[in-house]
This record gives sequence, structure tokens and C-alpha cells, in this order.
Amino acid sequence: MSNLMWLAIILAVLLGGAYVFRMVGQAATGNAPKFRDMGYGEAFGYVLGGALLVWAVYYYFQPQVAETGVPNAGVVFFRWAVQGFIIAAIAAFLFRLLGRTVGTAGSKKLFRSMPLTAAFGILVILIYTFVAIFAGAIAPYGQAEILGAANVMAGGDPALGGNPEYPLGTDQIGRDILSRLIYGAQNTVGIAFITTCLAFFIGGTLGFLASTLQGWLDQLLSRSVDVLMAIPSLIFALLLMTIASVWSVKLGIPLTIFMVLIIAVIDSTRVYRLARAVGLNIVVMDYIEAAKLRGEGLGYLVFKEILPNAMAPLLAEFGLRFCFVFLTIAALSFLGVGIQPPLADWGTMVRDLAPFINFAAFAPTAAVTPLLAAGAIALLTVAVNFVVDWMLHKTSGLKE
Amino acid sequence: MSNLLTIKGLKIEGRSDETWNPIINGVDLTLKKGEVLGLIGESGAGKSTIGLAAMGYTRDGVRISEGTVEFDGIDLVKASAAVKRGLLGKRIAYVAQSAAASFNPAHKLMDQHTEGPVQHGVDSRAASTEDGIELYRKLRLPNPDQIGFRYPHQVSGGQLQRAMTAMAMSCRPDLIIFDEPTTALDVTTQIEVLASIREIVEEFDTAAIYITHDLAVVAQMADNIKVLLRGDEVEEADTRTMLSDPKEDYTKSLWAVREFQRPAKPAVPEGSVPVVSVRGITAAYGKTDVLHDVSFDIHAGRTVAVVGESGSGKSTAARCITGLLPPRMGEIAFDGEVLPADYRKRTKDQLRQAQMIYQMADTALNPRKTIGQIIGRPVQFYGGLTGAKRRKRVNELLDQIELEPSQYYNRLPSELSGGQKQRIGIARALAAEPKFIICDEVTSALDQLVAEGILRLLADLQDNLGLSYMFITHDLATVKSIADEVVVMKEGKVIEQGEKTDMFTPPHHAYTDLLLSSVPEMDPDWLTNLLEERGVDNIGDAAVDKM
Amino acid sequence: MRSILKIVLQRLGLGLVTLFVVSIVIFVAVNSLPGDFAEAILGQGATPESVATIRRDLGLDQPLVVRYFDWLKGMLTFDLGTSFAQLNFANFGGAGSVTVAEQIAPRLSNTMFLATVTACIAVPLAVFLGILAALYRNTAFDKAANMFTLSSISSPEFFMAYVLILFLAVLNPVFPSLSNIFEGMPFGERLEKSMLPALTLTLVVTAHMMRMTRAAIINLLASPYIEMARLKGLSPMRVIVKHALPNALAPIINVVALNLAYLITGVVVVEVVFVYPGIGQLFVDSVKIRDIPVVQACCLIFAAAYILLNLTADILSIVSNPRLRHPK
Amino acid sequence: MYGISRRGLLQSGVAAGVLAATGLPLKAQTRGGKFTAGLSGANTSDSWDSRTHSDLFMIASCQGAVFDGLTEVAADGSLIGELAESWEASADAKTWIFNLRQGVTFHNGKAFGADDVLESLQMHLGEESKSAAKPIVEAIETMTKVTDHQVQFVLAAGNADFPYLMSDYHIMMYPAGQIEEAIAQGIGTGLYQVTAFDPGVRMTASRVADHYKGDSAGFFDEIEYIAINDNTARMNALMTGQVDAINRIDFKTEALLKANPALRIQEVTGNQHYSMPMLTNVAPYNDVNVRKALKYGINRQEMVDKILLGHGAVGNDTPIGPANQYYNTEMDQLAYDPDKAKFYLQQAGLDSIDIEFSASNAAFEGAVDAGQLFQASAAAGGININVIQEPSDGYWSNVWLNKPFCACYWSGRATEDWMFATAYEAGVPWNDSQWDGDDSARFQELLLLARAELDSDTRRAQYYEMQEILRDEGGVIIPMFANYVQAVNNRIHSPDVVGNLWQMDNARMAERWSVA
Repeated sequence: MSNLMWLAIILAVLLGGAYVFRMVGQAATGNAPKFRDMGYGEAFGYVLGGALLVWAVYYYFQPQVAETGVPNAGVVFFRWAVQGFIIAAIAAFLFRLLGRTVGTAGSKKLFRSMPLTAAFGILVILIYTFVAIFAGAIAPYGQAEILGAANVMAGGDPALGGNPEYPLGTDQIGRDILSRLIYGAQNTVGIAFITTCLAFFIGGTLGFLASTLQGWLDQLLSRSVDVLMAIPSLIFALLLMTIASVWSVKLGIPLTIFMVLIIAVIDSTRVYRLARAVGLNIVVMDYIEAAKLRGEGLGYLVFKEILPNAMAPLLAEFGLRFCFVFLTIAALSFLGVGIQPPLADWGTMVRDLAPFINFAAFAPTAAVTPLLAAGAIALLTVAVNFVVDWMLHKTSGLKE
Repeated sequence: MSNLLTIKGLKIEGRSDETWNPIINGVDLTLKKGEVLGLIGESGAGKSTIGLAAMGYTRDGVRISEGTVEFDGIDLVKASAAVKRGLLGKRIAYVAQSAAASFNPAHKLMDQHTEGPVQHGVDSRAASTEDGIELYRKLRLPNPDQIGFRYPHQVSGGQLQRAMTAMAMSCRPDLIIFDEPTTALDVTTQIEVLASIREIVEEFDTAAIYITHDLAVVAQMADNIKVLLRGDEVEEADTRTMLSDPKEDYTKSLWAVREFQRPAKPAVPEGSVPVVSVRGITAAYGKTDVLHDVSFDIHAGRTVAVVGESGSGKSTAARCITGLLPPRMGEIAFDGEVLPADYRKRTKDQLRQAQMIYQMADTALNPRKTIGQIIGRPVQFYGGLTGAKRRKRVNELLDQIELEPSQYYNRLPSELSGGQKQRIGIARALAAEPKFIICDEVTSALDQLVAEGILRLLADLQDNLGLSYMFITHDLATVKSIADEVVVMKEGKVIEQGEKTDMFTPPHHAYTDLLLSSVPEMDPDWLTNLLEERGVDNIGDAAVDKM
Repeated sequence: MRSILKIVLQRLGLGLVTLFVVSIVIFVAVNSLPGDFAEAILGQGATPESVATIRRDLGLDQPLVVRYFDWLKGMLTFDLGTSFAQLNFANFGGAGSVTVAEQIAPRLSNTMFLATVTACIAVPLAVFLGILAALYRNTAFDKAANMFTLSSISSPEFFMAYVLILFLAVLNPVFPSLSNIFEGMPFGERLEKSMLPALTLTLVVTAHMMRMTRAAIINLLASPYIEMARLKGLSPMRVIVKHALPNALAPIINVVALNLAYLITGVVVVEVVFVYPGIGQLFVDSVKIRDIPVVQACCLIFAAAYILLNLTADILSIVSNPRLRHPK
Repeated sequence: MYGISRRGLLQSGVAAGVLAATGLPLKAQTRGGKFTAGLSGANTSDSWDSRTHSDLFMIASCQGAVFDGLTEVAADGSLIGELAESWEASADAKTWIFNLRQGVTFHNGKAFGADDVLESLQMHLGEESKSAAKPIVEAIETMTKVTDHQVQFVLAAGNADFPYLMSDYHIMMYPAGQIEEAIAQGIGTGLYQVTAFDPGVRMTASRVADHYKGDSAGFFDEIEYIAINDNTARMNALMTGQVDAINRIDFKTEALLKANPALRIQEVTGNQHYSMPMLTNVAPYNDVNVRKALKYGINRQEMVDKILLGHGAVGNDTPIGPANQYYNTEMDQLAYDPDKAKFYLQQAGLDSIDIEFSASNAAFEGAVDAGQLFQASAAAGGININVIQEPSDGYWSNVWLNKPFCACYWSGRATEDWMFATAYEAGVPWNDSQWDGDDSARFQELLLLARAELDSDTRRAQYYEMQEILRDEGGVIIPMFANYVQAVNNRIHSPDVVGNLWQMDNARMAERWSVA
């Protein structure tokens, strides 16, 4: 009850503050247009934003360890988050600065019009690519290497069962979690990338064929896609993966290959829809008509006339699809049917390490491992989304 | 009498690529009560921007950087949003170019009409509805009692444009901005809208700024005319002076466009085989016939203009000829040889012989290909030329369309102006070395000066290469300047056809007559005379309906 | 109106056909689940004889086609069959046995409850934020909202779930992390227990809906009739509410429907994390023990929900479109 | 690990309430409060039909709270009467008389009597019965009602463990004539009466006001069992205080859990064991020397350390574990010795041997890893093991009992005879080593002798010998016994001795634990 009361009081103060803020602003700036035309809601927004900022700064400087000696996990996490955010912002800024000064005229121009978020996205993608390719060189141990020290806690604090040799600890059979996290980039990202490419190959080809040829082929494909899309993708994937788990053993083909195929097919339905829609938009263009009237073949139409124009939306969709595939794989791994051990995979790692979250209150460092794995997933998808957003913004012109 | 609107030193900037670029570089303007000022200029001249600025409004990404816009003593540049809201709609109203897009599709016309008066507290809803019906009647909208209770999509374009004028009038404003209100309309519809606007502005003694690119139209509407060029004022004078005695070269060149006229060609020799022969084609989209028994011939080296209003079947006829829409009945012959109806069944050579140039150069050129690729493809496809030979041929073609090859070869369409793009379209058609080219409204999207250039180019090419053109257009001025023969179409039928000289000399078929007489002329009294001639109740649509 | 009715009927027909084909796909997929129920339930006790007995009892020895039509017939009469798990041991005239319908009903209603709670939070929030972001686009608020929603859309659901547990259950015990709701639980308690899963789902779906709303509104704000409305001197609120929203309804309805479908069908992971007794958990458990009738019924319900919601959205946007509502 | 004191089996037994001879150091336990537990092993298909029970949630709900059996195993492993007050056997252990407790009523008010016993046992019989307890009840040739509170069972063959068998969690007492109702609503004679049951979700029950167990058991006013199959969620529920106890904690977090002062971990070694049966009628496993070579080629301690992460005990190739009465503690432990393995291989006339080991995690968690460890350790002894990963689906019908050497697990049995009769007696279907040839003759003979032997010391000697035979010649490698590990909030008191026959104090925490 008192919580509610506090909430009401804070709200009232903020509401009052907004009124004062606008009034003071008007008086101080001599009724400048900014304040003169400011709505009350907008003023409230400013005050709320300011209040949040003040609270954030206040909270940031709270002691990390409470007087009782128990770490104040909330503050610890908040500091990490803020520091991470600032470091990310600075890194992105420096990266953009680098891009603006080094490189060809074209790339410089690209970087000049780039928002910080997109620069951050590109930076993250580059780092992931680097880590994925050179995982073997970066990781201190092999992903499947059993080191003989099982269940070492993260944080390297021997009092809590840690070991400085394994900063993020080891898993239940003694594999180094840091190494697995690094290899996860290779497996999770690599597999997701292959899957997305496959989905685009299948969906894109069929979609463009349908939009170019139309008629019964279009009808057949579109209705089939409707049917496939009516079954929720995660559930369908779960079902098919369960079936595949037997075939994989019977045929001796790794389950991962089945997973790539299954997710690619399920996802290709979404790609098909987009490719078809984009294709239909392009097919009505006069230059396609001109090419048709010239007597051009289907291959030329699809690959030389339609595809180059569909690249921008497809590329943007590729980013989003990649994220989606990535998350689906993570979810499947989380439910236990995704990438199989001993391959390191972030989704499985989150599931396996999740119990540590419960101990955040007295061992914040231990709680961080599952968050690191999940964060690795989130960070990449955020980054891709940032880049996609920017690309969409760029291709749609200055409309927004 | 003091000025209602005074604009001084107005500078406007637009944002692109993170920087602000000037759009209007200092324009002055005054308007007295009851006065109509015509703003004229080509696209990009800043007409609409000034029109909106006169209301104290700028679109997103545009800002007024300097100058004042004083309306009845209030500076709209500095006024607060609330003050402006109090004026807009109530004392300054706006009539947009496309009424179809500017009416909210979700609400009935009358609801949108009464919204202004009710919100501004000018009138009650009921009274405003009453007034709206009265305005509709004044604007001679059919069925004025009921038409307001329809949704925008249920009303035709011309009627919507009048309803929008009525809506602008709903608060009896002192000033109305008309932003190209008739540009999107057919000529016959344009007349009635022009007439209504003029009448109502006169009746309520409303001041107006009339924005258009069409000189003949502005001549009918405005007391004064201001000519703009790329954000600068060229000159301003009262209408009659301006029309008869323009001072500036630019203005003169604008005026001169109308004078381009090709010499008549000798008549077709008896018994010569036409290049293209359209024989009794009937075609349908789905189940409804859109073409009924259409026949005409196009002879070598001649231009046949197919005219008609939108929806008359001009473009459908072209689609039948190209084979995109196989006709239900009838046939197409090329050099006397009957072509397969479907383009997919035609030989490469048959396809090569007939080429097409499109209205919208933007959609006609693949935006991802360079000019060299666009023109080079047919060169390679039909002529089998590759490498240096191909490059040479493309250069020749670029020379032919008067674009410097070295400069344009590697450009993308987006880096070209509208006229240049249209020229590339022509070059692509020429690359196939055809006998016959369909020109589908090739100049209607272009500014008049540019359009004239294209027409001249086409004429020259015809003279040099002996091409035949099928020239689809709704613009009779274009017909006059370029055609040898004219085919008039309406509702999928050919109404009349013949030599241009015959067609432009009376007597005509009634529809042709209506079409011809509806083309505005540069005479300020033209509209008045025409209305008198036709009788007040007998203009526009109504006249057509009676045929 | 006739044309609208026709379009609606057409969509309905198409939906039914789709559902029929989906039922075949599901039946075939589910029935090719490896290691059938008999083996799964018997575990170590699976001898060839006992497996054969159970298979015979369950009708698993019938040809696939016969089983499909039996099942379809049952579906049409809303008889979802009897859960294998129940059938297996029901010796006492079915006293202990519960039909699939009885088994699914409470789970489905739980999931619907969760979906409703989430929708009640997420839809207004998303639309409100979307409108705000559209109005104040390219401001700090818009960018912050954009970044926040992008981040939440990009995180795996289980991550969001654990983060919420961390902050709202472990560090600050505001809500329980265990959502073991049951029938007859007082509404308030039920709401409290469902709060964390609902918030997780809200985070997941709000972002999508908000972005779509924002895009739809921005798209509309650029249209001439909005400019016209502004030039008529209407207040910004009126421009949004009266002129932009009615036209943005169709895209917003679509994205809301899509997300609602997701709420009903995509909650598997969230239900697992919070031990929420919904249909998603039932599905996962049933797949594990190969309880074919339950798996089939769940799949069909998911598909039907998806089709139905899309259909509803379709019909709503048809009905909200004056062009179709008032033909020329 | 808790030390467990043990009593010999008596020819006759009596109920704990009467003699207070349970051996439990009874602290003053207070009545009252609510107990909430987060338990795994729940399923949407759960019901009050005890014949179908196989996992903790329902066992704890049914046997542990709502229903009673005739006998029960106390925390120390001794057998005490539950609904049976006392029992007596004939000298050949074939005829058993059970005296039933008087004045007991079911939750619906019906009085408990001999008819209920007979009808409840009948439930497990019949062609169609799929009850897991069918073999136990089938061994009864005749059951007769002597008086309203006395029943007589005549067995087909003497069995000294018969009262033990009656403590099986499948054999619960239902009200005669109302069995359907009882299964639907959960009407038993237990300490707790069901207030709500949501299959696969939760079970709540309240203490019966006037119960025959009186103040010696059932200290909570209310109990709530919440089904939480997910490890993380279960742990979370415990950490956030939403439940008071959970079963099967995640070993990963054990160190952190121990650091939480509000919780304590209970760990007991029971009879649950992981095994690797060889088909002894198939070459090369028909050669006892090959079997011995394999027994020396496996590193048991490593398995316990890596597969069970130390939460277990090394096995000695007998299924008899610390929870059994005649667990042979004097027998030498088999140890990893590649030289011996090589020696026995040479005895078999071989230098090295190639064999295939089939495994899947369906057998037990980590079975494939265990196979790989075995592979590595056996290689030194000249045994080349090829580990074949089998699909989890259909493992029990296609691999187990079919493939000559595979992974398997047993939850163990309360008595030696029961365990042997299930998986080691010649001719029983689940004899997963098919060990019934000449080399098992002595074992099979002892099995029958011990079964009918009522004298404890004689029995002990017999069972000790059997375990030795199994260790040396048996066809099953049993490398490890897995512990039961559970965690309890300190708010809840549990007795010092915790049952090790099953998880969670033999699933009877509702009866034995109380609010601290």
C-alpha cells in the first residue's frame, strides 16, 4: 500500500514539476518557440527524463556492498550496465571516427551519414565475425576439452568455489566456460548464418519465381506457405526436431544438419512471402515490361532485373531473419533439441547456467555467466537490428 | 486598402544529407483582399513551398530561415502554434492538388466539411451542414443534398475537387491557397472545376493564391501573375501584361513552348502497306471489355496520336499491339503480316521491330543499372554486339539523344533529370533499331520546356530514321505539335480518326469538339467566353453526359 | 454490404481449407514422431508383448488413413479423443480417465488468461508508445524507445524471463517467480502470479507492435489528408485521433492479431521458465511422452488460433475500410 | 551421508505406534504450519491411481500423504506396520496373517477393514492389468478374509520378505466398492485429506483432524506440493522462499546453495544404481574371464567423480545398496586394475578384444560420457570399446535386453530378494544379463533358499555370499550408486535420520517433517 502511495506522490511531484518546468522555461527564455509551443505532456516527458537521469546517477553511486557485507547486486549490475553502455558508445564513436578518416571516398561518405547505433552494430558484427573465425586462437582451451575441474564457479573467487584459471568457471564436466562462450560464436552464429542463407535461397528463389510466372505455380506455392505458416514455427520446429532426432541417429547424420534444414524450410516461408511481395512490386515496373517485350528469358528477368532491385529489402530482411533464426536456435537449444553437445552453444549454455541467476543476491559474479551467454545472443541481434534499421532508413529515403 | 498578406524576404531551407539547402532565396509578395495571385513555375520552382509558407506552415524537413509572413498584421513566422491553429482553416484555407488524397478516406465528406467550422467555433454542426449543402449547390455538384454524405472514394475526382473548395470555403476565409487544384484532372473536368472556383472566389470576395504550372489556366484565374524559377522570383505583373508582354527571357521561353509545330507531312500514298495495322480488336481485363472493335493504321514515317481522357482505352490499345494483352477478337498486323497475339509467341525480330517509350521514366529504367547497361542490353541482345563494338554503338545512341557519352555512360538513372531519363528511354528503344515506337504519354510527366525538347528530338529522329510513332496522349497541345494523324478514343471506342489538319478544322464529332474546346488557351477571357458559349449549366461532365 | 459479406465468406472458406490441410500436415507429422507412446510410457518395462498390447488398445495398429479420418470425425464433433496416458490405465470404466478436451481446456484457459493479461498491458502500451514515438520522431525519446524495444525484441525470451526474475523476484521480491496458478485461485492472486510471465511476454511483443504502430502512423502522417487536417487548424491530438488512427487501424489490427497469435502459441518457453500451467507446457510434456492425441489437439488448436486471429484481423480491416464498407 | 541403524527382519512385525520401536530419536515436533514443496516428476496424466505411479510427485502425494499401505519402511530402513497392526508367518513363510488396525476410517467416513484390503489387491490382477505391482500380487495364491480385521495370504512359494513387498507404493488401500470414486477424488486413509489436485500442476491437502497415527506423525496443518519439473525454476522457488523444500538439486550450484544460510542440503545414498548389463549367453560375454576383465577395466571412482560429480558411491557389481538390510559391507571393493584386466583376457585366450557398448542418456544422465570414460580406462587393459550412441526413443525396447552390452539404470528395491527376483533370477523377463547358465547355479539356489528363510543370520550369510558371487561372476557391471540430493529451508525441521529408499525421506516428508 505504501508503495502505491509513494508512487502516487512521485507522480504528483513530477506532474507539478512539469508545470513549473514549462512556466520557468517560458519566463527564462523570453517565450522562445521551444517552450511556447511545448505541450504539457511534452514538458512532463522532459521532467520525467530528468528525474530518471538524476535517479540513475544517484543509484550509480550507491555502495556496491551493503553494510551487512552482502553485495548490493542491483547496484553492481547497474554499474556494469552503465559502464558497458558508455564503453559501447565510446567504441562506436571511435569506430565511426575511424571510418570517417580512413578508407575510400565512398566508405568515408557512408560513415559520415551513419548514426552511432549503426556504427555500434557494425563494430559488434565485425568483432563477432573475428571471434567466430579465430575462436580456436582466442579461446584459452578447446570447446570440448575436459579440464578435470568440474563446477568451478565464475568470478575466480576461491571462497565461493572459483578458480582464477577459469575466470568464468567450468561446467559440470569441467569444460572452460569462457572457451565455450568464444566457440559459441563459431557454432551458434555460423549455424544461424548458414541456416538463414539456405532459407533465403529457398524462399527467395521460389518467391521470385512465383511473382514472375504467377498463375498456378504462384497459387500452389502461396497456399502451401499459408498452411506451413499456420503452424507456429517454434512448435513446428520442436515437433520436426523430435522426429529428426531419431533419423539422425539412424542415418548417422548429425542432428545439427537436420536442424539447419528444418529451420531453413520453416523460415523460408517468411522469406517467400517477402520475396514474392517485393517481386510483385518490381514486376509491374515498366522496365520489367520492357525486358519482357524484348524477349528476355526467365533467368535474366529474375537475376538481372528483379534481384538487384530486391536486394535492399531482402538484405534488411536477411538481418531480421538472421536474428529470428538465431533466437529460434537458441530457444530450441534451451528446450533441449537444438545444437547438440559437445558443440558449445549459447542457448544450451543459458539453460545449463540459468540456476546461477538465483544466487545473484550474494554472488553477483556467479550470476553473470548465464547472462553473458544470453547477452552474447542479445548483443548480436541488437547489433544486426541496428544496422538493418539504418539500412531501411537509408533505402526508404528521408521520409522518416 | 491595406494588404491582407505581406511576405517579405522569405527564405526557406530544406534538409538533405544532414545539411540545410536553400529552396526559396528571398521572395516578396503582397496580396490585397479579394485579389487572386497566380504563382507559376516549373517543378522545383518552390511554388507550393511558398503557398504553404503563406499559411505559416512548412513540411517536415523544411524551415523558414528568414523573412516575415504577415497575415492581417500577424507575423505567422513568429506566431505560436496556437495562434496559427486559430487562423488556419478559419481565415486561411487550403485546396490541395489531389482532392482524392487530401480527403480522409475514413470520414464522410460532410463530416470533414463541418469539422473546421465546429472546431473553430464558427458555426454549429447543423448550421454548417446546411451551409455545406448550399455551397455544394453553388459549386454545381450533382445531387448537393446527398453528396456530402458519401465517402470520398464514392465521389469522382472533379467533384471531390469542388467539394474541397467548398470545404475551404466553410469558414468563409479571407485567403485561400489553391495548390494546383486541377492538375490531376482531365481537360473536360478541369473546365468545370475552374469555373466553380472562379465563381465562388468572386462571390465571397476571397483573396487567393493560385499555384499552377499551366499558363493557360492561371490566365483564367489570376489578377496578377508571379513567375518563379528555382526559388527566385523572375517577374510579376498583372495578368494581361504578363501574357502579352513578358519582360524576362525565361518567361518568354515558357510562353514560346506552345508554338512548336511540325510541318504537315505529305499524305500517305494510296495502297502503301501500313507498318502497323490494328484490325478490329476487342480486349478485356477479366470479364469486362475495355476495348471495342478498335481499328487504325500507322504508316511508315508518320505519327499517329491517340487521344482521349483517362480510361478511354488508349494504353490498352498499346498493350494489345505489344502483345502484353492478347485481344479477345481482332488482330495486329506488322508490315501486312499478322502477329501472334501473345508477345511470348512472337519472334525476336518481331519483338525488335516494335519498341515502347514509357510515361514514367522513373519506372521505365532499372534503377540498379547504369546507362551503359540499360542501352547496351538491347544492343547486345538484338545486335549481338559485345565489348568495344557494343560500347561504340551505345555512344552513337547517346549522341543521337544529345547526351555526352563519356559523361553519362556510367551514371545511374537516379543521377539524371527527368528529361534526361526520358531520353535514355528513347535511346533504349532506338537501340533495337525498330521501325515503330509506341510513345505512351512520354511528355506528360515533364515540365513544358523539357517536354518540348523531347518532342523535338522525337521529330528529328523520325525525320532521320523514318520511324513510325503511335503517340498516346491526353494533351491536345502535344497532338497539335507533333501528330500527323489523330485517333480520338472514348470508353474503349474510336470516336473519330483522320489527318490532323482535318481533325483540327470543324466540323468535328461532338466529343472531339468538347475535347478540343476544353483545352485552355492563353487568353484571359477564354474561360468566360467558353462558359457563355456553352451555357452555364452545360459545362464539363454534364455536357458529355448529354452526348 | 453484399460484397463485404462475400469477401468475408471467402476468407472464412479459405481459412477452413487451410485448417483442413494443416490438420493433415499435423497428423502426418505427429504420427511420425519416433518411438511411439507405448514405448515412451513403458520405459524400462517395454517388452514386445506389452508394447503390442498397448498399441492395440490405442488403435495404433490401424492404418494411418483410417486413424486420420477417425480423428477428423472426432474433431468435427469436438471430441478430441482420450489422452493415451489416461487411456492406458483406465481399467475402471473410464473413471480416472480424462478426455483430451477436459485435459486441454483448463490449460488453454490458463494460457488465454496469460495472453489476455499480456494483451491488456501490451496493446495499449504499444499503441500509446507508438503514437508518441511517431509524434516525437527523431527526438531523444524516439531514439531511446527505439533502442530499448530493439534490445528487448532481440533478446531470447528466456533471457528476458531470467532478467525479470533476477530483478523482480530475486533482488527485489515484488512478484513471485513461480506462476503455479490453478482453478479457483482468487483473481487478484492469479494476476499477481501471472505478472512476471505477462511482463516477459509484454517485453517481447510490445516492441514489435510499437514499431509497427509508429511506422503506420508516420506513414500516414506523410499523407496529404493529414496535412490537410493540420492546415484546417485542428489540434495535434485531434489530427492523430480523428484523422490518423482510423486509417492506421488496419495495419495496427494486423500486427496486434499477429502478436496475439504469438501470445497463444509462442509462450512455450515462457511457460517452461515460470512453470506456468498453460497449453505450451502441456504440449512440450506431451511431445516428450508421445501422447499423440494431446499433441495433435494442441497443434490443431495453435493452428486454429493462428488462422482465426489472422482471419479476424483480415475481416476487421476489411470492415474498417470504408472503401469496402461503402462500395461505390 | 547418514549412518543408518538397522534391525533384522522379524518373523512377525508390529506397528510403530504401538511399540515405538522405530529407532527414530523423536524430538519434540510441533504441530501446525504449512509445508510447501517443489517436486519434479509430475505429469498431466497423473491421477490417484497408485498402480500408475512411477515418479516422486505422485508417490509423495499418494503414499506419502493421502493414502496408506499395509506396511511402511521407516526412515532407518526397518519395516513397520501402517494399516496392518501386526503380521505373522508360518514357518515356511508361505502363509501370512495380517492383523489390521481397527477404528480407521477413509476420508469419506467409510470404515477400513479386510474387504478393502482384498479389493485393493485385486486391482492389480487380471489379464489386462498393467500394474507395476502385478508380479507381487500374483505371487499370492489365495487371499482370505479371516475376520473384519484380519486377512490371510497364502503364497505360491515361501517369501520372508512378503511384508516388505506390501510397502510398495503401488499397493495402496482403497475403499472397497468405491475405488473409482477414490481414484477420482483421492480418498484414502492417510494423514492428509486432498483439498485440491491439479494433475501435473499441484496438490494440496490438509491434516485429518483425528488420525490413527496420532501425534507421532503428520505435523503440518496443510501441505502443498507444486509440480516443478524444471531444475532452474525449482531452485528459484526454493531460493525465493516460495517453497520449503525441493528434490534433485542441480549439482552445479551446490557450492552456492551451501553458502545460503537459510537452506540445508540433504544427501543420502540409496539403492539407485547405474548398471552395464552384458548378455551372458552371447559371446564373448559368456566367458566369465571376459566379464572379469571388463570389471577390472572400469575406473569406478572416476565415474563417481565425473558422472555423478561425487554425489554417489562406487558400486561393487551388486545391486544391493546401503538402503538394503543385508548390504555386504565386508566384501572387498573391485578396483581399477588394467593389469588384472589383461590377465583375465589372457585367461580367456585373448590378447585384446573389440566390443561395442550401446548407450543413450535415456539409460541415465551421462551414460554416453560414462561409456567414453570406460573406453579410455579399458584401453589400457587391451579392451577396445566402441561406444555407440543409441537414440533415446525406443531405447528400452530396442537396445536394453537386445544389445549384448549396454547402459541401464535401476532405482533399486527395498529388499534383496525383490531386487534379485526382478532382474537376476533365472527366467524372469528383466534378467538383463540373461544370467541363468551353469555358472549361476549357486546363486539361483541361494536365492530360493534365502527367500523362504526367516532367520536373519542365516539369511545374512546367504545374501552376503550372493553378493560376492555377483561381484566375481555376475554379468552386470554396477560402477556406481547415485545419491539422492535435496534441499530444505531451515524453517522446516527434519529428523536426523532421513530415509534413503527414495527421494525426500522416502517421499514421506509430509508425515515426518515439521515446522522448526
